[in-house]
Amino acid sequence: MDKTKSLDEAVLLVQDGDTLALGGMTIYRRPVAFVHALITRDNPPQDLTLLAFTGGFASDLLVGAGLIRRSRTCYFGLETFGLAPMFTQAVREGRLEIIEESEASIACGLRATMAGVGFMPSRAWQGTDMLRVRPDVMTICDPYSDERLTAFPAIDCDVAVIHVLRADRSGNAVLGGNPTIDLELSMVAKRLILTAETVEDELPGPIDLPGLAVTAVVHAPRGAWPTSCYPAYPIDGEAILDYISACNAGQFSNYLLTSWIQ
Amino acid sequence: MDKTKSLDEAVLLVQDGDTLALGGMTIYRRPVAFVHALITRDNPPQDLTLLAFTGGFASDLLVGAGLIRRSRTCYFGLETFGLAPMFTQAVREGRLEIIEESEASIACGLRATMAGVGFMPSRAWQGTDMLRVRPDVMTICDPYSDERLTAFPAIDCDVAVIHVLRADRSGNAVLGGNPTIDLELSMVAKRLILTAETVEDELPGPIDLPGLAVTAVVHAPRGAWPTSCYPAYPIDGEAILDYISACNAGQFSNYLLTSWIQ
Amino acid sequence: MDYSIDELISVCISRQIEDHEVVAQGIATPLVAAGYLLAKMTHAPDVTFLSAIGQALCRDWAPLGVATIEELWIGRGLLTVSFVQAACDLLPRFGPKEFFRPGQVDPCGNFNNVYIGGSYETPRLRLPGSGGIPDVTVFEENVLLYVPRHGRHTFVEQLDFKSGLGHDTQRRAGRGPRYLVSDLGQFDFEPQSGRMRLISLHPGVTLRRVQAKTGFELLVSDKLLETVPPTERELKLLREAIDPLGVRTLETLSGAARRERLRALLQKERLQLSEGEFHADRHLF
Amino acid sequence: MDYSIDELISVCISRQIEDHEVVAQGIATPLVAAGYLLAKMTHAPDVTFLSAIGQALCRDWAPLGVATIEELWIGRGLLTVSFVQAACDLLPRFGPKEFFRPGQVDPCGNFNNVYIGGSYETPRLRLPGSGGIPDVTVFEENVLLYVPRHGRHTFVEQLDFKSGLGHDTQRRAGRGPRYLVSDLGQFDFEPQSGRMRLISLHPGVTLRRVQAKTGFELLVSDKLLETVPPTERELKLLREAIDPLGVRTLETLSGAARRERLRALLQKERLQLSEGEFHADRHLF
Repeated sequence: MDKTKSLDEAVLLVQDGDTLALGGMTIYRRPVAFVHALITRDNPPQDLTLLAFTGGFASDLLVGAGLIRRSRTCYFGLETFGLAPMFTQAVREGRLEIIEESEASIACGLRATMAGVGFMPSRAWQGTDMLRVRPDVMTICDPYSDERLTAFPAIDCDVAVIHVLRADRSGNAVLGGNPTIDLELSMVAKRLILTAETVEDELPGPIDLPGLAVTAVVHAPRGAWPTSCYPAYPIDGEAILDYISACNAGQFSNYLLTSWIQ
Repeated sequence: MDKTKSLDEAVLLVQDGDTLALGGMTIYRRPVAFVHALITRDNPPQDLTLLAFTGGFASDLLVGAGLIRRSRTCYFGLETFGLAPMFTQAVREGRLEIIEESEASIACGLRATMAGVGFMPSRAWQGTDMLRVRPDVMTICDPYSDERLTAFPAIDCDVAVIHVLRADRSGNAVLGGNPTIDLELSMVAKRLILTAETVEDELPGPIDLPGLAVTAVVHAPRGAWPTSCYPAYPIDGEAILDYISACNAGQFSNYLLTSWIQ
Repeated sequence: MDYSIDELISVCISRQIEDHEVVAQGIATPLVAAGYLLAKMTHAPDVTFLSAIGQALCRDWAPLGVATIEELWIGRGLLTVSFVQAACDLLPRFGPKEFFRPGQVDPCGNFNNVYIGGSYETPRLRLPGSGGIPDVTVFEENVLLYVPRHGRHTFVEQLDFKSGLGHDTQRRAGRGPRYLVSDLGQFDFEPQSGRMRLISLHPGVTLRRVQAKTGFELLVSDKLLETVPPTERELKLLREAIDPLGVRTLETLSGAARRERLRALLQKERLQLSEGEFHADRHLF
Repeated sequence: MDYSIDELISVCISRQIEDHEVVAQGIATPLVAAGYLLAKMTHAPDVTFLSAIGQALCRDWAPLGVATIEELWIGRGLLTVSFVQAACDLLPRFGPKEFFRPGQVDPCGNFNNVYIGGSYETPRLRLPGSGGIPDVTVFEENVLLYVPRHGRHTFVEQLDFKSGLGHDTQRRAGRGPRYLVSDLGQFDFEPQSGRMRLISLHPGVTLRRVQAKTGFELLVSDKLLETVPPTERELKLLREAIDPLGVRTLETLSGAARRERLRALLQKERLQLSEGEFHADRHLF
């Protein structure tokens, strides 16, 4: 089944109020071209919940552009390049609601959704302040040991966008590196969009993501820039530093308009 | 670290009362050479609990030799070759206790053990008779939906034996095919024994099982015979049929003594 | 063109498959494998297999084998997973269509693969066990059944053990079996009562014979049909491409007869192996 | 031989690693990566890395990079897993040794990577977040800390948020941090009270200075030592084999100074890339 679509068609799959998940990690294999097209489309979607293992460059663009109402990630920053400027500013100004997550809460939440149950139990968080800022996360009693456990709730996802190294027309894909949580995201998302460095007729196995649940495949060469797409290209560190400088100078909007040259 | 041992040394790692897990599946990549050496060692271990995703040829040998007190598998048979003769007879005669399992109960139980929690929740079994014969398996209430869920208890394992295609001296291994539950077994077992078609100094990645938790690596060429070791050799179907004929004729003990020729 | 009952069952199975579906296949079910492959080669080219053997999502396939059964799946997987991942994540998520072969089935499509007769502790006959049946039948929408040897020992008023959930009052999600094919006919389950209903007799089979071989009262459809026989193309594909050895015939036999057939198949398979027929695309060897 | 503070910290980290251990490394922690690699090249050749970047168990390694940081891990993995598997299965099972860099740390080794100042809803400074810290510190035995810039803003009497569990009355498994290294000295946690205790001053650092830069009362070991400086071999390995670019220096800088250093490193790295130095064993390119 040919699922290829243009970037302009694919960005219309994101709707107001959606939980939008981004694949990849921080500054590796992020769907940046998609995010840029989403921000610059006519009537960009509003009131989104961002879901990502880690928030990074692409997530910071979405926050800066005002599309995100709340964010659920276990880390949001630019790794060695420092804090994510628009995220940091939005939180300081109380303009971004954070659903505090950790690796375990995201991992357990995705497994719960896949299994079709409401939660997965874990030892994580007990004794920390995490439960205080997540009153919706319940503590349960292990019926075998009477131990208190954290019951991480299932995580829903309306639309996930994952940038991949290679895809075929039916949506089978090879990631290239950093599996992160992309397979699991691909399995819980109601709509699933792949952007890919190359699109082939049919990939031979083994692949990393099955095409079964894929809604759209978009050919987007250098679609992760300035984040990396291993092994096709490394991080464009200068571009990320330029972005930080622009934001620090209050020029986020200008950056989007004028600096988007690869 | 060189973890290689002889088969005779390795079988001493199984002790009376242990839960003994066998890797592979039914008639694929079973540690048959190990099982044969275990049965024929001086003072073979007694009162074992057998743990396997599926019981098959190797498990049937253990039951026939009287080493197994109770069995926990989601299937016990010889697939296309029919029922497992010694298992079927032992159950009919009330000589084997069965801890009834399914794919989900084993899978959830292993995940619970890895996570260090007492259980994993699942929709499985609700409405069937499985819970009736497993009164130890508790039903809990999902704190988010109030739905009744099955709380599959964590599964412990004293010693696991996994036959692999290739291993290195530190215990990194390539399975060859049928991952089944071998990675998870390797992570929950207190002692972990690999038997391997070939043992090399150091395997390059990627591998299927990390050597970290491995206790012993045993060089056992054709160690899965008459089950298969893909792609090195297929099932020896005639040998399995000969085994069934011997058992049907009441000649299990003779089979072990006289027919063990490859 | 003449055909055998195994071929008719595989053809019926094939006709229940729709294109683009995910279909799961258990162990020791060659009639199902043959049916799925036939569907793929005819009306459902984009079907994806979730294989118990090899634990993979597969698009490609090889002819059926006995000693070499792993060839059908291993090395052809798009995505290979552990059985833990399959049971916890993939099966619940993809809810594949799957054909099960019950040891016993009751009027409402509950079924049993655990034991028959006696007590649970000392059964007359212990069956291999339930595999993933009590896991997936409680939520799946696409459970189907097949019975290669229709008889009163299989179709019973009261199960000895309910390991597969049918159209049952205890059900909270999914639905009971949609369909059953035996060597005598095809069945669905009447929506109101959830009871098994004969919808099609295989050619040459009488209603009386089906009822006599069924241990409970059978509903019969107002529009009782005759099963459409296999086409020449279907038979040719089954015999020449999908299962030249004839592995599918094993499920219609039992005991000594089955073991005799197995020995013959193994010999034939070994001959083909030595002639390299099975090795042609086994790049891993 | 002269050395810089980043080198001393990496050497201290290296000396905390024992052979055959599994060590985990978070993101943006080059001092830790350099320390682990130094341990592997000296006294701990059989150490196994569990890498956040690449999500793999690794035995091999590459020199540190900035734009090419993935080279350190990807393609070198023995076993690559999803982060879901890592968080749910591998980390709890293997309980690796791990060095964390706290945003704030209290006298008992509880720590904070979530926010500093203001309120949770409108913090003065939002930090990136807790990663896996509140998951593993509640059960791990081998938590260690490092602070590249020792100051009263980091060592505080009272945390704004407790995301990492220390020697805390709420603890039910595992143990609080065993060790902390900063740019001023080395510390352990006194067994009875669980409070941070200075055990070693780095060469040239006074006790008075450490206390002045610590926002709570510090225990001091009866046997206060001076940190053994890096050996010539350790420095040579760090500078020539492990981190010729000098990525490890980034953690000792902040703000504009750090970004300046980053630009310089990126230029140098690009030069090396174009000269093929980094490509030598990149078979995937």
